Amino acid sequence: DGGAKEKFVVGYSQSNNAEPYRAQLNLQLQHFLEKYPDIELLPIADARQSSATQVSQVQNFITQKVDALIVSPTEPAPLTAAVQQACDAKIPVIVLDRTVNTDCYTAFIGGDNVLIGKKAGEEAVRLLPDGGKIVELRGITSNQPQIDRDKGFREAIAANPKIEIIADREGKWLKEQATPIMQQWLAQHPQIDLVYAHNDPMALGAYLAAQAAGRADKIKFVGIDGLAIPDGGIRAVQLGQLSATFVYPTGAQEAADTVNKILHGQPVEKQQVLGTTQVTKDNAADLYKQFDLSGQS
Amino acid sequence: MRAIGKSFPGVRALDGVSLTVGEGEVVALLGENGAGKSTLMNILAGVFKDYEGEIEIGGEVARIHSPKDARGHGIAMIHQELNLVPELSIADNIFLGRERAFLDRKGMESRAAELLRGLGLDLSPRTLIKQCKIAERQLIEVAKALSQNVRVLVMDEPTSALADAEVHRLYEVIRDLTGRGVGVIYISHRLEELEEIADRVVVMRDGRYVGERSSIDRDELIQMMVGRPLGEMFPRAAGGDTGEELLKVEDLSVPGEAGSGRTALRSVSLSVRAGEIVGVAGLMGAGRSELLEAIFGVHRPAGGAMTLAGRPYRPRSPRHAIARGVALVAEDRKAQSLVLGNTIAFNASLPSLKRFLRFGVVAAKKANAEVERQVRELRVKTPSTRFTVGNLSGGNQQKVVLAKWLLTAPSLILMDEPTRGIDVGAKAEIHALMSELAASGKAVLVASSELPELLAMCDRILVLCEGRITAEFGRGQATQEAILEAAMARQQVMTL
Amino acid sequence: MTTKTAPPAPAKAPAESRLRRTLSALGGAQAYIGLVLILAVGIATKGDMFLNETNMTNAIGAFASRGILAVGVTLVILTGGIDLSVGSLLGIASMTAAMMLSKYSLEPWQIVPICMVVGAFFGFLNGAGTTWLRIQSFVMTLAMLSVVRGLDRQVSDNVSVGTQIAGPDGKLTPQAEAFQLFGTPGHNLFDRIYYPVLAFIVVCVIFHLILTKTRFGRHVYAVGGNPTAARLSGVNVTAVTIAVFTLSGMLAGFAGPIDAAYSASADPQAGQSFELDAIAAAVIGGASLAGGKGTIIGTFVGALILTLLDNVLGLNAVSDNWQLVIKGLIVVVAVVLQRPDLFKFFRGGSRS
Amino acid sequence: MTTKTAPPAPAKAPAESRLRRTLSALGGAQAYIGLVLILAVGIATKGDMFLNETNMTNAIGAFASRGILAVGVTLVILTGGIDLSVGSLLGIASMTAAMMLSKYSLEPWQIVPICMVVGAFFGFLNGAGTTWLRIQSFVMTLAMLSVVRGLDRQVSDNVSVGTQIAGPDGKLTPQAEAFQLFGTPGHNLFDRIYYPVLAFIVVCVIFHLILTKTRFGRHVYAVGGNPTAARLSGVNVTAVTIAVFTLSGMLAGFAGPIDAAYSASADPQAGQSFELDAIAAAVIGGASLAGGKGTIIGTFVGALILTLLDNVLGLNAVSDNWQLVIKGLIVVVAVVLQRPDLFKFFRGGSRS
Ligand SMILES: Nc1ncnc2c1ncn2[C@@H]1O[C@H](COP(=O)(O)OP(=O)(O)OP(=O)(O)O)[C@@H](O)[C@H]1O
Ligand SMILES: Nc1ncnc2c1ncn2[C@@H]1O[C@H](COP(=O)(O)OP(=O)(O)OP(=O)(O)O)[C@@H](O)[C@H]1O
Ligand SMILES: [Mg+2]
Ligand SMILES: [Mg+2]
Repeated sequence: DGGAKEKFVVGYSQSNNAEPYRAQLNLQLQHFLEKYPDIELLPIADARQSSATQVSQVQNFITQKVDALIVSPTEPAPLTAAVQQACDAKIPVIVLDRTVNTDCYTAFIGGDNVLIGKKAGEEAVRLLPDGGKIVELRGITSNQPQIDRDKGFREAIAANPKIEIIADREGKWLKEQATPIMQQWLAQHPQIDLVYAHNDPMALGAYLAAQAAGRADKIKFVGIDGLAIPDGGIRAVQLGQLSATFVYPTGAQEAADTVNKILHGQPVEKQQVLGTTQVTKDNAADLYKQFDLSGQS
Repeated sequence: MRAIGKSFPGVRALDGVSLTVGEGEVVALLGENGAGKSTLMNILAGVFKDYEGEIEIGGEVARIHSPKDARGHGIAMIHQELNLVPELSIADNIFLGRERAFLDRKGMESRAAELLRGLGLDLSPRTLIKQCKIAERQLIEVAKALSQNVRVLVMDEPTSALADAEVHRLYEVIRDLTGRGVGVIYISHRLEELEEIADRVVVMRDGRYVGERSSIDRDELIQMMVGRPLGEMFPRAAGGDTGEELLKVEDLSVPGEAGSGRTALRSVSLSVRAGEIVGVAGLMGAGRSELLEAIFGVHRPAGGAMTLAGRPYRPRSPRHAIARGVALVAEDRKAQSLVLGNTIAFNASLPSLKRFLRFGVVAAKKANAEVERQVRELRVKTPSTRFTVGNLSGGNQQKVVLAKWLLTAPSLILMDEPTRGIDVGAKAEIHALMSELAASGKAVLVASSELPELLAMCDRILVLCEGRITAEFGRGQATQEAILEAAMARQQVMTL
Repeated sequence: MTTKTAPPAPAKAPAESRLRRTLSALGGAQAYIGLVLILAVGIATKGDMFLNETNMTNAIGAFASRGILAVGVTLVILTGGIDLSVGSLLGIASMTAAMMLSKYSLEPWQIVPICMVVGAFFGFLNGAGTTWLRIQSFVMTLAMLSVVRGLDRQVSDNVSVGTQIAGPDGKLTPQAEAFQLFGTPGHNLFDRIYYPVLAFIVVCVIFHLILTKTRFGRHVYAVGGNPTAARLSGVNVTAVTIAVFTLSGMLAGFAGPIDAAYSASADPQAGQSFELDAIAAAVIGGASLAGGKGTIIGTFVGALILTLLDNVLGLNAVSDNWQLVIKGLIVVVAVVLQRPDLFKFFRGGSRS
Repeated sequence: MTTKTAPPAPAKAPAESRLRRTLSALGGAQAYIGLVLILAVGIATKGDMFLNETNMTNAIGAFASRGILAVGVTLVILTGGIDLSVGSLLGIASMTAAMMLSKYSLEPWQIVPICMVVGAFFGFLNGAGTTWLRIQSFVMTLAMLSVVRGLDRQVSDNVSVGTQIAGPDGKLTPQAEAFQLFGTPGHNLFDRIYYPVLAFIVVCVIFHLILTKTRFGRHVYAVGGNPTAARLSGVNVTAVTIAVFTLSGMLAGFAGPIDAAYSASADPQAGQSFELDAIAAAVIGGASLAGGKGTIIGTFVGALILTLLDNVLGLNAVSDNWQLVIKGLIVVVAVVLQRPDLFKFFRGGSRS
């Protein structure tokens, strides 16, 4: 019965608003959905990193009989049942960014973390032609993106046997955690050639530590996320703090388009895996302009 | 004070009470437990914000609604319950609330040392309160009151934890104060003290003023207080026949504890027969409480042996002691005996819950009925057994403690200052109760600072000094002088 | 209230006192004001969408595991202690459940006791540390929080373990199927009864009875009210303290499988910061952190306040930042309204 | 120690007592055992890599903002309360600092007082709630934690705000340049002094003096040790309580810019769960959550134990999971070793 209604209500449950990447995603989603006047996005529900909260949020949206649901799961398994409930209630679901363990959704849109890890690894191989010593700052160890970003990276650097990871620790995605860890590494290891951090804030936290120790110019920093915010990775590449970062696509535009299609009964692709863009000093300025939404909406 | 009235939820504590104190005069305030004495004085000291009536000082109306107001008018009060901060030093406590913005430690300490010496306390002003004994704390409260520039000093049972020697020193202090024109209001249940110190006695009953006398006639005062004549004060007849030896203590030694000011016991031997009341006398810090506590299993003895009812008795904790039929009415009801925030029924049934278990469930009705009966028997002044213990008057709290132990039906009952803060009427009742217990074949071991009480009640009196037994008197052999002499038979210089 | 219009005084007294006794067993009417207000706002703003079985089940189900923790924490708080480790204990119990299910294909009725033993074991250590080593319970359980979280992550190798285990035929194994009943949203026991809600209520009832009807319950209150007096009254303070920590751990162990089933997986981070919610539920319900004061009914009400507040704000699509602000404010208002002495003034001379 | 080799007994006595007095002012020698052990392990395993100025500065600098929070929390704990909101207050202060810098280009010396006022304002509300509304401080500050975090996220729009602000010439603005001195690693005041470490130590010294040398300090202890006694002695318990919460908030406000500079940005999540670290530092340092007992020196030692433990474990490349386990165990060991009565047995009968 697509198109019969005049106004569609869409609910979105975000795993944690207060991460720069997710704040950006929220902003973009709101921006792109504004193009469709017949779609109303309810205030974004923030699970604040709690799966239990997120399950209730999804249930709340089902209770409110939204016309479509977007979910960015905190963790895959816990949300599976909730997504199944939505599916049983005949509400189309778009799973954004992280997967769930059921097929009963309408579309999945997300980046490929293994691929991004691999690209980062390839960049590391390029930056260290003669081999070298790498330290790795991980996200929360049990998070799937952490696992994938690590996996892809290790696969790629295997190309050069002279490259080794001499230390890795959990930085919990946080800048503040990364700085003291990097300080300790700098004390322990006279030679560090490259820091691979699973997100830009950790890379920047490590950069601060290295700069303080006067070793920042001897170390390359590679991050992931590439956000177009003043405090983000693209700017950091522009400023020469990071050697490279990789845009982890928010999928906001795709999600907006997909929702629109679903609501109007048009067919959509079920698996939409997004690519990544490497941010280098050359393309940084353009990319920033492309993704920056602060002037619009 | 004129026409003072005060209500608590459910209780009319004071109703139109007036009281005057002249310069240099000692007015004693007398009344049964729960008569409203402390409440009246608390109003004067600014503890309660709201009350009816008005207070006049030096001919002018004074508005006293906070302790600070009271202090501004030169009123100081020694409260019935000790009010010291355990983690602070003696000097800090004495000057609490009146320090300079930047502490003058030296000045405070030397002034505190002076005050302590004046009260005969040989303590460093830096000692923490938690390391002081109860009697010492009570004297520190006195020092605290004296340290202020007072016009009126209120003392609410200042001697309840003091032995004779300390009491006499306190009298000297009071006389010194009155000589300087300070008016003193003195609350005590020890009538013999009033004879010695009071110029005038004001009697209260049920929150009302009853009358006052300048000459002290005990019987008349008691009649006024209780509203009925009272028989003999110490009703116990000469030692009846006693039964088997119930408790035997041989060479009991308990190490002292520096941190908490606990006295050591040094090879104490004694025995108590069924049907016997044995008294323990001694000065403060003699170890009377330790002795009773050790028998109750509170402290782990370092040596010695005990037998109870013919069987070896090695209490590892109060729990074991209670299981063997021993009860201890502890010295400090607030700290050691009562869960103040809970009800009378809860407190009184706590050690005897086992008796009321049915299928593992507490038969609350049955327990309540028993508590009700016991509470009525002891004439606790309370609206119901669901009343919060902390809101009872001091003496009534003490009665709840007694009720609690009587409910365990003990065969040996240890009493540490059992009539502390108890009015004469109730005291007579408790004495009658002790006699009754003894008559019914129970053994009673009682530590008390009131020698007349011991002399009248006990079949035998043991005297402790520095943790040793220094004398034992049979009934009729003992005199106050002989006991005091034994109590001061020190063997070593006190190490503080 | 009604007393003014009631007939002669003597006749009314017994009825009133019975009512009053019932009320005071339930903690007095004021204890429910916060809850009633939230229900009223929920009904006023969302009507049937709020007040229906599904929504209530969802709301309470989401909080059930934290509610069960709150019951255990209440016991500890009553003795004057605090238990910060319950979140971690729930975490390791949920991991235990998931591993028992996935590695050994145990039946649910075997898994639950094992998890309870695991929780009780660590709870016992908490109790032992606070009594025998005389460490403040805050430090002891904070240390336990860290230790157990570390162990949880180590045994799981930092990977979350799913509970929806498929057999060779691609369908869920019978054990996994049965395990879903423990809490997977949409899976009910006996047709309509959602297990987490049932478990939470049953735990509340059992511990309410233990606290009010048994000697142990009175000892708990005595230890919290005045430990010295309790000891001198023959209460084994050490044993009671160890017991409450062990029970708290055991309940966390019991909540573990529920959390695992609810999330369809045991995350190595599961239960993180649940302790704050649990303590908040107890304290909003009137428990005093000084010990000796509090009830299970209060904790139950506190838990409902927290979860229904979330639910009402969520249904009304309040933005999340404002939700944080409003939630804090309402908790303050609820606590103030619930204070027993607030209406003393109006009730006149009666005491309670 | 030296007493054994000293000449005749009478001569040594005063010296000994002076030593003892100094020690007891510092909390007694045992208070340092935990710290000494960790230092020993650090030196034994990593030698100069551990014991050098840079590493120590790094380690203490990383904890400095939490250490400053711990000082404020200690004040509150001493009065028998608790302050769970300090993490959120630090968060909003760090956000305030970053916004003042980026939007209004204020000078650092203007930013710090503003942040302190912001923190003190919320701290005052905490105090007002606990005294005037008589809400348990745990609930009041937990609610504040939520409210302030919500406000923080709202004003920042959930986006972190950088403090390294480039001018039109691509270089840092003078204000941003100066702001770096507040904590950006590698930026020192007067050549070698790292501001966070200095600020932490100065805060400790000031509050140590306030607590030990002033009337207010005595009153703080009195209110925590026996509020009734304090009130009856004319201490304004309400004012003291409000003051400690306000000071705690003010210190959180003071720590905010340090945290923002350290990360070169204010994250809307900054300070999350810092309250637990702060409370842990106070409690490991001997503060009793029952009130009336604790010192700033103890808290300082507690903070050092926590951060150096992290440092030693990190330098020894202990895995993250085992770090959690070991950290918990060592905290327990340190607390037990530091207990004043542990060595009573050896010290004999002195009344100390
Ligand atoms: N805070 C309170 N709440 C309720 N009732 C109270 C409170 N304080 C005192 N009362 C009641 O007021 C009455 C008078 O108590 P008060 O303490 O003045 O007696 P008292 O004459 O000092 O007795 P005692 O000799 O036993 O110390 C008692 O019935 C007591 O229960
Ligand atoms: N810090 C403390 N905490 C609890 N109880 C204490 C403390 N200090 C002393 N006490 C108790 O106070 C009492 C001190 O009196 P002690 O037993 O030394 O002498 P006593 O002969 O009983 O004299 P009196 O009873 O007159 O004080 C003991 O019961 C002791 O346990
Ligand atoms: Mg009294
Ligand atoms: Mg005694």
